[in-house]
Amino acid sequence: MSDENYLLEAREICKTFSGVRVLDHAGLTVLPGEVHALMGENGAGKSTLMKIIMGIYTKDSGNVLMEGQEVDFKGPREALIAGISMIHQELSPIPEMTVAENIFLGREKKAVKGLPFMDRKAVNKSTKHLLDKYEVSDYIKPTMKMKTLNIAQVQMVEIIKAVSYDSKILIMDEPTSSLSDKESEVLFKIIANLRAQKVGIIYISHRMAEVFQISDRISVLRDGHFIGCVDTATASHQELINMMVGRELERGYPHNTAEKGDVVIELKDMCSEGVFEHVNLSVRAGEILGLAGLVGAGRSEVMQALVGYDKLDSGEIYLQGKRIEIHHPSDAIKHHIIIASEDRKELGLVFGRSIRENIALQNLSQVSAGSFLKKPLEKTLCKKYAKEMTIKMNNIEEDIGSLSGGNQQKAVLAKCLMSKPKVLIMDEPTRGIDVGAKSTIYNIMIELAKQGIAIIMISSELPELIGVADRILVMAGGKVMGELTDRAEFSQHTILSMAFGGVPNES
Amino acid sequence: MNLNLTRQEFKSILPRFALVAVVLIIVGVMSFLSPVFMTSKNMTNIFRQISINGIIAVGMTFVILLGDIDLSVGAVVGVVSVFCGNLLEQGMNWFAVCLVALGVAVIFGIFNGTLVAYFNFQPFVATLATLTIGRGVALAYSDGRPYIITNPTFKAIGQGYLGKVPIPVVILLSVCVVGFVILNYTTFGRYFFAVGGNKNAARLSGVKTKRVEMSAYIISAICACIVGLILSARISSGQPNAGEGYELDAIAAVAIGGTSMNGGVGSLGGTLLGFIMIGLLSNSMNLLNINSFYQQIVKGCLIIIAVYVDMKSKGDKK
Amino acid sequence: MNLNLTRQEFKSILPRFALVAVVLIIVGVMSFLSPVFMTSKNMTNIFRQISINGIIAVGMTFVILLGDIDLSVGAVVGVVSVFCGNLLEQGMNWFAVCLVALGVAVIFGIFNGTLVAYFNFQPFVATLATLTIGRGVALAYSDGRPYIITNPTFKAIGQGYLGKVPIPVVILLSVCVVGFVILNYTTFGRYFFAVGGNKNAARLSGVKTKRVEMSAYIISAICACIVGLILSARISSGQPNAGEGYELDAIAAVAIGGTSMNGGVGSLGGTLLGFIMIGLLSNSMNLLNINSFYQQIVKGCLIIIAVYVDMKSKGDKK
Amino acid sequence: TESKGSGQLTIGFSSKDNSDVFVKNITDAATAKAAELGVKLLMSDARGDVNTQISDVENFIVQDVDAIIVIPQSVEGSAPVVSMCNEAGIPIVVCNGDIADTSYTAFVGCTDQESGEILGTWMMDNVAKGSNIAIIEGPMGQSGQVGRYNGFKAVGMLDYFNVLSVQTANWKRDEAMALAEDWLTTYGDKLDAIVCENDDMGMGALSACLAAGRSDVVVGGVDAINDAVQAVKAGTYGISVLQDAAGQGGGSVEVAVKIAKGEDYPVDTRIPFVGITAQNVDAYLAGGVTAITQ
Ligand SMILES: Nc1ncnc2c1ncn2[C@@H]1O[C@H](COP(=O)(O)OP(=O)(O)OP(=O)(O)O)[C@@H](O)[C@H]1O
Ligand SMILES: Nc1ncnc2c1ncn2[C@@H]1O[C@H](COP(=O)(O)OP(=O)(O)OP(=O)(O)O)[C@@H](O)[C@H]1O
Ligand SMILES: [Mg+2]
Ligand SMILES: [Mg+2]
Repeated sequence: MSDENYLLEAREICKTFSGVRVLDHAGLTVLPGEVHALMGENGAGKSTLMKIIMGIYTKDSGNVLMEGQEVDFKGPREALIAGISMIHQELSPIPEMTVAENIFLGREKKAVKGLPFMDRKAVNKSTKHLLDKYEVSDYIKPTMKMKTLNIAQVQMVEIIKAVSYDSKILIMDEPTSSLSDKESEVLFKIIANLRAQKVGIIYISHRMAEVFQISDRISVLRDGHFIGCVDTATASHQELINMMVGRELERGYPHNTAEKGDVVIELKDMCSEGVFEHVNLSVRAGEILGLAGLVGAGRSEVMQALVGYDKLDSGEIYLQGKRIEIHHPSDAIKHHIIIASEDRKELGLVFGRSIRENIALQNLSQVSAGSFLKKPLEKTLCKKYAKEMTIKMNNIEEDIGSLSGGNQQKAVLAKCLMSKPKVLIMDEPTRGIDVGAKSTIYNIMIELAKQGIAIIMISSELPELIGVADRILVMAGGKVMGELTDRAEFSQHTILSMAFGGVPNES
Repeated sequence: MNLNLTRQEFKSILPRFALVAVVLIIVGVMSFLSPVFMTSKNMTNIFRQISINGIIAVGMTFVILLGDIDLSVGAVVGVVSVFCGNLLEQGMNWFAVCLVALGVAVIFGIFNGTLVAYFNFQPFVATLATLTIGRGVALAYSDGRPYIITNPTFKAIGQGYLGKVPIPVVILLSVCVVGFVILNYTTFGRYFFAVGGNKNAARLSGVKTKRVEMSAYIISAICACIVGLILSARISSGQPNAGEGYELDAIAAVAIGGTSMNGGVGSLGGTLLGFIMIGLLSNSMNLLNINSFYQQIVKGCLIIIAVYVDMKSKGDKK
Repeated sequence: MNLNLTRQEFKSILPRFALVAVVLIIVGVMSFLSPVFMTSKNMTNIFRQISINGIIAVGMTFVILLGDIDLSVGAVVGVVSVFCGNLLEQGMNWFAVCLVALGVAVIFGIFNGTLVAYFNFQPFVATLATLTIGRGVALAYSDGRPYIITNPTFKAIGQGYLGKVPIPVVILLSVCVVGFVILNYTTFGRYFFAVGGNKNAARLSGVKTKRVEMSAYIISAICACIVGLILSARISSGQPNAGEGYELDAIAAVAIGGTSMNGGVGSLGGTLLGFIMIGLLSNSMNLLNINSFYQQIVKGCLIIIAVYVDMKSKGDKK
Repeated sequence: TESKGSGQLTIGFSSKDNSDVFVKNITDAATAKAAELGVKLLMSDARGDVNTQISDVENFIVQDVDAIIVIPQSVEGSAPVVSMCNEAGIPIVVCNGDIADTSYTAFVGCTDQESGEILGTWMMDNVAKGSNIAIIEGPMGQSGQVGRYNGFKAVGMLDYFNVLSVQTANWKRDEAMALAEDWLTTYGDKLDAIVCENDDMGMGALSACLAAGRSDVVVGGVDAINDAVQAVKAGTYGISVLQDAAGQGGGSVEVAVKIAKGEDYPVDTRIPFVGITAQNVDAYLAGGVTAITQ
């Protein structure tokens, strides 16, 4: 194949962040009409490579070629103009602006050509058109403010925005990490459509099934090196995993063999007006309870209310048979009811502070005498938990924000583990986490279960839920729709039909 | 037309109502307490007095929408004032003087903008430094002494009338209208909300965020310049101390108007209500002959009440 | 002990170096230019003068670490000053007076804290209102007149010595040490960084964010109170205007010291260097007999240079 | 208007800054005099801002008061109020300090330059020729600062002594104190006297000198505030030039009332300054202003 055939080619890209080499002669090629998946462990450098192509970061060396011509974008604006758009891993909506304004930001339609006046009507109309086209106009309106959307809706808007540039090349950095299967299907339809229009797509994801479903070729990065590129048709899961982690991994999901003890936590009749109602559930020691539901089912809200973060209108909480009152997250932590939030950026981590401080934050009582900190102890303990979670870092004093997305997630879990949970609530614990780390997390969950901890796991990835949970509760519209207690009953089909069955028809 | 307001739409109108209500209550109480309050003469006074703070507040709104702050406006007023005074004393044409003043102010705006947008200074620090430098320049240039302004055309900027409306009020209205059109009807204006709301996202969408930030400081400096001209004309002299502390009143007006100091949320309409309220209050208390020490206490309390009422009506959760 | 610094560790020390370097350069140049600069008498002077701004800046650091701001400190100094003056004039015991002053200051702190933490006011607006109210109270209470302070024990707070060290300097050092220990060696201190960095995440991690915010304003008010006592003792009078504009100098010191106005990042060590630099500068220029107008220009420029050097050395990308 | 109809006179008093003790003394005297004469006095306070002062006068004009008294914030900047009053046909009495537009109805006050002259002359009489002195000024451009400095110049004080340094301390005690401390280290024993344009700054400078054990440094100022007079009595403070606040405040109201009633009135009342020194301080403390102006 000659170079000219490539829509995009990145060659020998090197990039160093504060002395650490993140990309080491990495590269990638994309053909027109191809879906090119890019895989690799957390921190392999996938996002960084994409940001270099988009001109968000400057490369230290190497070249980027577009249709055979060398390009060197000084910023995203130039890349957009040249015909490359990107769905970013970190969602970044402008909360106070409307959906339409967000989608057309930077290329607003003018009322009069040449004058800077905006044609709001035209923008809203085009947005309506786009929303219709991508089948989301039922629940997203052009004039809604972004702050009123939930995370999945925001993700859909960002996808639509990137697509609407009509670019020659579209980069998608983990576009499905906040989507449930329903929305993912919409995305896959969009991708099929674009592929027919000869658009080149770079698709980054940690979800193996997805990648096999939609991609043509798969490239793998490891530690900033380009490992290889395989045709999806001929590749196997095992081969890819080997390429990514450089070692054999056990396949499938580990089974929870922990002995089930007494009921540790029981929720009775939990209600919060307009969010969820009459939620009852209980979890036994050593048990992993899965919470299934479509995005927006209110699962996170119940759990956040349980730990005292959100308001709770009524309901009773029993811990080991005793009624407890939780008014503030500190109460939950005192009772060792610990939550690992789904939104690490907003609720999980304090950016700008070190990994150590983040892990220690809710566990300061363990590393202090009275109100005075024992700093050496803090450092040792935090290091221990960071190591247990295999966080890829140079130093525990590093800013948490300099970690890759997946490693940030691991830091959240490290923090929760350190709190010695009796009840551990894991809200989307594997969001944006690579395969290697995923199995680490599953193993940790089982390990914890064996120690007699009750685990509640919320996940939008049904295979994972089915694989790991002992029991599954399905929620929809803020209500518990049903419970599956027998592992034999677990199937995507049953769960989905329960989850859909409960959704009240929104107009 | 559909007259059924959705909850969403209603909420977006309500905030205005709460502030308007506070303003109307003050007006109502005052027209009862003071016979001269509602006279056209007094209204003219109020608006003329408001114009100084109002014009600065309009410029400040642009800066605060970005989540930034401009403390240097008062100093720019002082610099403009001494330059005008000196040049007019030397017999320069009034219009040329205005242009020179504008040039000087824009330099200050660019200075602020460069520090903040290109050198990543924190706005508070950068403009605090500019404030110190600006006041120093005004004092050093004039050697601390005022210049007397006699040019009658120039003086009209502060003391004249257009029909029955004082010229400062005409200028205030023009500035408000221009600001309103820019913010709400131009793409450039929408960028202030975008950059203020999420700078990174705006940049990723191809918005030239640095330029937007730069323009905010230039706009603010231009407004300060206009005030410098009006003020010098009004007091018939170029004073190095002119405009001292004006930044705080302007920021108070913007904040009362519901614009968030974190950027991204706000409106010029709110700012308008904010400075009208402050002006009204001070006029009212003067008419009621309230001791100036107690005036300050009342003013502070009313700021709190107004902001509280406004927040409640918006159901704001910060 | 391991003496090999990692890059990371080096970087965390470097910022200090840059500011320390600026301070050392000023000291070096000055000892060359002025023979009296390095005398112990002058050093005593510098530190005594610094203590006022320094103590307020320490308190302000806590507030700014949360991403908040406290504009009311100057007014609290004024209120404390008139209360002290009046009570001492009435013959109250000096220690009782200090306690009353502390109580009054804490009320102001709680007022700010309540508005910000429990009523979700924007800190700038809340403390601006408190500033206005506080100054009004000081003026109204004293009817605008100073009280003469004659109590010798009380006066010693501002004018006395402990050994060879002026008492204000002793107090400054104590405040710095206490502040440093709180911020760096207590769980309570750690919460300031967490809440300033991400309030929601801190809350979910069990931090009582409202209490932390409340304490910041109380700490700031206590520091302002201490300054009010020192200042009144130093000038032997209770003045309603005392402390006017002190907030800006304190904020400048904190900002020069590298604490981000957005919260979450900063250190008391930086603040210390910040106020030392400002004090050094003003003393130096007085010694060199530089015209006060030019002093302001130089001060503004030096703030910019110091902040720039500090940012560069940190490789900060905002 | 109502006030005119009811026979009670209304007078507007625009003060420049009531948080300044000396100005407050004037306005208090004016309030007292108004009560005594049975006229209604509206008091406004410009808080040190010229623009506010103009607004205040505008507000008085709207209320159609019978006369307006103004303590000008700025010689030039406050000038427009004179023409405003003239246009509105309301008599205007300028109190305390000069104003650039002299078409006012009457003046009751003093010449700032005079206080500078008294202070300068006393210094020349009490400190040896060629001594080293430093001067602490008020905020630049204010009439007090301009006038008093001109007074120093007029009596030749600037040439008589060797002036080491001239700096502003913005009428503030703590700023003056810091300044004096720095001078005492810079100039050491060379420094013989500190001349201050007001007593607040003088008190600051004096504290610095006493703290440094330099009771030999001669310090003097203007205003005769309480602690300054006490310091004169104690012998630590050289001179405090007394400006008769009560005379100005009360006098201006008297004049304004006369004008409003259409009676004869003095167009230009100059209240003299008197230096309070060790010689007359006891008399002053016993008998007040009148005891020493005789
Ligand atoms: N702005 C930055 N400053 C410093 N280091 C960075 C920065 N951005 C990324 N890194 C580092 O570069 C490495 C690669 O990060 P990148 O985000 O590209 O990983 P990724 O492959 O996208 O991982 P994930 O699957 O978790 O998103 C990581 O080790 C990360 O810590
Ligand atoms: N912007 C919004 N305005 C009003 N209600 C909302 C908004 N976003 C979400 N909700 C409601 O909050 C509830 C929960 O939303 P959320 O998406 O967090 O659910 P979830 O089940 O926790 O999903 P996830 O799979 O992301 O954990 C739903 O009832 C939804 O209707
Ligand atoms: Mg990534
Ligand atoms: Mg959720």
